[in-house]
Amino acid sequence: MKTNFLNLQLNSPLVLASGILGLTASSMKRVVDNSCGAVTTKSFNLEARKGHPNPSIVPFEHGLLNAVGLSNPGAEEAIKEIERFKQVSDAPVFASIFGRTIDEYGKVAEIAVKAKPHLIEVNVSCPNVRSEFGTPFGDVPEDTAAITRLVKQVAGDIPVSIKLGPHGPGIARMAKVCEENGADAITAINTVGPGMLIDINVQKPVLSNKTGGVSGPAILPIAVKSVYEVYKNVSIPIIGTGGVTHWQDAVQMILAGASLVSLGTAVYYEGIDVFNKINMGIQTYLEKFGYESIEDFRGGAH
Amino acid sequence: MKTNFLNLQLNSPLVLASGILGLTASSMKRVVDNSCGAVTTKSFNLEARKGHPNPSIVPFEHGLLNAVGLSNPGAEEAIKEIERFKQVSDAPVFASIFGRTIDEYGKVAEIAVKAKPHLIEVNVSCPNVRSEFGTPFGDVPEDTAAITRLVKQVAGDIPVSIKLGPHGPGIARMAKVCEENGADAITAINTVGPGMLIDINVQKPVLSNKTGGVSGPAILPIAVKSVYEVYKNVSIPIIGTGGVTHWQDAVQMILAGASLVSLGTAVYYEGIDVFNKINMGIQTYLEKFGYESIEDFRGGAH
Amino acid sequence: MQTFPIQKIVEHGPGVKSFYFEQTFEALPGQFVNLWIPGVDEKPFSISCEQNGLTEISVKAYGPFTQELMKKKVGERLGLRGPFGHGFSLKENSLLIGGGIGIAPLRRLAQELSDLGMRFVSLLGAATEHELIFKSHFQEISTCYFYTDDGSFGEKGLVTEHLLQIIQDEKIEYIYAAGPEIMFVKVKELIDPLSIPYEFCMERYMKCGIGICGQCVLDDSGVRLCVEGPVLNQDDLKGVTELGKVHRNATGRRE
Amino acid sequence: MQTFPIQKIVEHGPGVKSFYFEQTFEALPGQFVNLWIPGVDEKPFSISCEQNGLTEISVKAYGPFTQELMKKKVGERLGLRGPFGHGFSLKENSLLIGGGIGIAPLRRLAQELSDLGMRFVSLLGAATEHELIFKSHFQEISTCYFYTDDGSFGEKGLVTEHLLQIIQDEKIEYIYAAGPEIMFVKVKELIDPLSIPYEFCMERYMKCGIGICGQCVLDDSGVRLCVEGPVLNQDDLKGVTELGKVHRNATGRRE
Ligand SMILES: Cc1cc2nc3c(=O)[nH]c(=O)nc-3n(C[C@H](O)[C@H](O)[C@H](O)COP(=O)(O)OP(=O)(O)OC[C@H]3O[C@@H](n4cnc5c(N)ncnc54)[C@H](O)[C@@H]3O)c2cc1C
Ligand SMILES: Cc1cc2nc3c(=O)[nH]c(=O)nc-3n(C[C@H](O)[C@H](O)[C@H](O)COP(=O)(O)OP(=O)(O)OC[C@H]3O[C@@H](n4cnc5c(N)ncnc54)[C@H](O)[C@@H]3O)c2cc1C
Ligand SMILES: Cc1cc2nc3c(=O)[nH]c(=O)nc-3n(C[C@H](O)[C@H](O)[C@H](O)COP(=O)(O)O)c2cc1C
Ligand SMILES: Cc1cc2nc3c(=O)[nH]c(=O)nc-3n(C[C@H](O)[C@H](O)[C@H](O)COP(=O)(O)O)c2cc1C
Ligand code: FES
Ligand code: FES
Repeated sequence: MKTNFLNLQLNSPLVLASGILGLTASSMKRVVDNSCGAVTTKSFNLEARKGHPNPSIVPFEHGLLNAVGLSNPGAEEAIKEIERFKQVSDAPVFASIFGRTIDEYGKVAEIAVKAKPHLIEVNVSCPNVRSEFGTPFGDVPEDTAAITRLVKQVAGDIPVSIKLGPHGPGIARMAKVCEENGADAITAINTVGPGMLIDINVQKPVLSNKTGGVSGPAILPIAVKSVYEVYKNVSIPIIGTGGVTHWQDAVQMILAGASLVSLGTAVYYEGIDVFNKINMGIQTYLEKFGYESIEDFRGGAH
Repeated sequence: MKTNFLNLQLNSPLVLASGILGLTASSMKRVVDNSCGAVTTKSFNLEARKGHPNPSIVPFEHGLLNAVGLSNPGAEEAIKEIERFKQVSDAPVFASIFGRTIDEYGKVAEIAVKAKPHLIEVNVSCPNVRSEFGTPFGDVPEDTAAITRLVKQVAGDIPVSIKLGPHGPGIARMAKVCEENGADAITAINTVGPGMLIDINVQKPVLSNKTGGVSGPAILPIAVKSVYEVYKNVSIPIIGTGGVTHWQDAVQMILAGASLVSLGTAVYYEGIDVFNKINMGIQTYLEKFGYESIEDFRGGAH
Repeated sequence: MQTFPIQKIVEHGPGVKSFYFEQTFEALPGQFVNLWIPGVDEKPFSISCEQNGLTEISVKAYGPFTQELMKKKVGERLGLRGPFGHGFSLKENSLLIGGGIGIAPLRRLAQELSDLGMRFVSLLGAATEHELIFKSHFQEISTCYFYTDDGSFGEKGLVTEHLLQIIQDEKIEYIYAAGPEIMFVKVKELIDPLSIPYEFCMERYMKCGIGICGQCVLDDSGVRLCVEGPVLNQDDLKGVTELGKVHRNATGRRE
Repeated sequence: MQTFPIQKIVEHGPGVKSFYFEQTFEALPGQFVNLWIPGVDEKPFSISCEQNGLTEISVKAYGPFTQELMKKKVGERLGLRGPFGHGFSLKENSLLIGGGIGIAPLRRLAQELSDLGMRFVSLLGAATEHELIFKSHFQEISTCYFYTDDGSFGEKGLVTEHLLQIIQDEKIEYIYAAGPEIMFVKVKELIDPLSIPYEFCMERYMKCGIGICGQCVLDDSGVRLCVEGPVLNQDDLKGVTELGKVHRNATGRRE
């Protein structure tokens, strides 16, 4: 299912979301071999980070709770994986970056650019590092504007997508701020919450970080709503993310206005094969309605 | 399971959440007959409101999406039901009030006081009426402060709980604002999101209001985390609400710091009998650990 | 919420139609579904028949929603949630009293009683002939008494006219009724002294259909019509003080 | 996450203990669980035995986590998630090569092979006698060769010392190994020319245990050790370029 996105050609509208199997070229390659259209790296910043101790990812009945804490090997290591990936695959790779300060976003982008990723995704919305960095930058319009401008400046002709969360002063408003400051796309959404689960026998929070972002089926309605509102408010394309597990969920995202749909937690529920399954489901949907491509129904719920 | 809360005596720490079966004395009575400790009325304001057209409440796999739109018969009618209820039951009844303006909160509270409810719960956090009223008052510290002071002034010796949502500038911070302005308790949380679900065949949002608040099992981690953070930040008691379906969930809430636990969507999943079931589960837990009352483990996860 | 294309539409007469959908669940007689017209509203409707793999719903044009429904064509999709509620019990030697569109749930009941070989008698009334929907169907499987307001079919008058006589003549041991609330009040007045057990299939304004909004709760019993109803028996009705009186509108206010 | 009280603790010698929990799942030989010490951390451990309704885990004190574990008492609760991963296949005439705490997963394998009446030979090595855990158990059910670094039990030296000889003498047709990575490298070097099929039970730093974080993925195969492993066979290992070399630490950096 060929899909165009900005200046890119993808073999499927499905993308591997940041933080899922995106640490190494070899695992990203494996996902592409399973019909994923493009891959996003785990978010990286300047220096290596160990992240939070385990348990850092725990399933509950309706999704996952995670507080990985943005562990990553640092930008210089991360771009080596991007370069390796580009040697073994033609699929677009999106570099996900973050910084602990606004300036750091610029510095990390500078390093990322060296590997010539097909898109830079700017994570301003991770809820797990709130306590360390204060409010996520993505909740503050001025910070998000500044980061967008800074990364765009460094990125040259590499397109930039800003990854927003459903919290803060309203995702539609924040998306507009990004668009006005030069963003080429919006990724919506990051994890929701944060949340906490307590073990009633040991009477302690289960995550070592106590709180963590909620992903998976539980958050699908919030993601669909976010994409819908962003689509109404901006004209740049959207990478819809959050709770997509079955092909019907992906279709909802596209009807809400997503140009690409990215999957994270679904890999846990359905295995790496989930990309194949969802592609096939979307294909059936196209045939049933006589559509030629997903563009024929994108935003159709408005 | 006798429980003390503020100056009240309850037969169970379980409360019927606002908006669930709280429209009439007869249905609130029925819930109390099923071992619920106290009941909260549907939120009411000055004038009768029809709310949004149907579908206004739709189940999805992991909870409910609702945009009832705060339909209510108006304060004067609503207090008649409170009065009727007090004639037929000894269980405490909490009057849930809201207003379209800050002033209206005061006026509605004046009417509510006439029925002498055992507590006034101030709903500043309904996400479903955002588009009509702008940002929920509960997201704006100054507004929440003003509403708290106003209602407290009118309420006399009736205790006042402010019902907060997980959004906005941080529930722990908002809870502090409420405490500083005289609130006697915090109810946490209201529905989450809002969210949206799209029917992929008719290609339209399912809720007539398009978006609606998410409740039920999907939001339990967010509710537990909210109660936990509020407990850390204030010393007034908390009515924990959100996603509690099984007794283990209620125990999590109490370990996080809740003094009472209120149930809404669980009535859909488990029937009205859910209050009995959860009471029994908590009782077993008390026995297993040799606790005399829930006070022995309240906040135990901190 | 699932949506289904309309498979077939039958017009019984001006403003009365049946809509057929692929049957995806089995409903007990008296159970209802919530029917969603996308972009318009969602309202409860009794299932009037399950046959040949189709679920049938029968509707009388009344206000804005049902008028919108009348415009729908075969192939258009409607949302269908359910089946909801608690249906009729199944008793021998019963009398089915239907008024107007209240005949719809009784048809499903008649179908079931007949399939089980249980004897029943039908007493059906409506404003005019074409609103006596399914009359030939009832005639095929039971003794029938018909009434119309305008005398266009059967006797002119109300179903309650000779009710006591019919009960006696037909040796009726159980009564089912569905129709306007005023009919229930009259029927109840007449039969309460006989101590024949009965069940009414009632209607109230509904929001959720799943027992949580409280919109359909009956004073003073606390019965949720969408869960414990819509069919209530004489015992359920003992606690109901609002029969034929004011009940709650969309705001929850009595009117 | 579920937590379970420790039912029993057996000390094999200084710094090596087995912990027993009520058995709530059935694991295949080679599968592992994530063990959570509340407030500390969570790490992967092989299941060393399932018997008498108990699940056994055997641990060697190494770093902060395992040292903390050594302090735990019967009755204290630990979190247990799993079983995770893909276990050993079960083959006749096999050789089980275990190094140090790597003996743990082999014990579960030996149990299974023995229950199925399949012949196998055990070749176990460790630093010193008490780290040759379960040696009497292995002796009861198989021919055994033991090695220790200090010569305190069995021969002094490494398990690879007379490997080729043992394979020949015992007519070995399949090889299982679990132990330090350096042992795999040596074993592989020795047996690759023989083209005897083999399976290694490997270890990598793990975060999620459920195949999504990417932490345990092996270069260049893309194999996730927590899902497709921890047991890999000679074909799986063909694509693995990092055996015995640098691999990823908690940050994901190679070291
Ligand atoms: C359990 C149940 C089964 C029903 N079965 C049928 C059926 O088989 N066929 C049929 O034609 N009608 C049935 N109805 C009535 C139907 O739901 C509609 O109320 C009716 O068709 C009129 O709707 P309207 O919007 O066109 O008219 P309106 O003018 O909007 O409403 C007319 C009256 O219908 C009632 N009503 C309106 N909205 C609702 C609502 N959401 N829930 C319940 N009552 C409402 C009100 O009392 C109102 O005064 C049933 C109702 C219930 C509760
Ligand atoms: C599938 C699998 C099965 C295992 N089975 C056993 C067993 O049966 N018995 C046993 O004693 N040990 C087993 N281990 C190793 C165990 O998980 C611990 O790594 C080890 O016990 C040392 O932990 P530590 O924190 O005490 O020491 P540390 O000093 O913290 O770590 C020592 C080394 O262990 C590795 N390590 C640390 N954390 C992790 C982690 N989260 N995941 C994987 N490796 C890590 C690192 O390479 C590190 O250098 C197994 C590991 C894996 C992956
Ligand atoms: C274990 C895990 C790690 C994640 N790490 C990152 C990250 O590093 N950067 C980022 O932008 N999002 C990260 N996310 C968020 C996902 O990219 C995605 O936005 C979110 O999980 C919602 O999608 P899902 O429901 O399909 O998982 C992570 C999510 C999970 C579950
Ligand atoms: C149908 C419905 C209607 C609700 N109406 C109100 C309301 O009027 N006022 C209010 O404060 N909360 C209202 N709520 C929120 C609940 O009181 C509760 O805070 C929320 O649903 C989370 O709890 P739960 O998961 O147990 O349902 C409503 C929730 C639902 C599902
Ligand atoms: S319609 Fe909501 S309780 Fe019956
Ligand atoms: S430990 Fe996360 S993928 Fe294996």
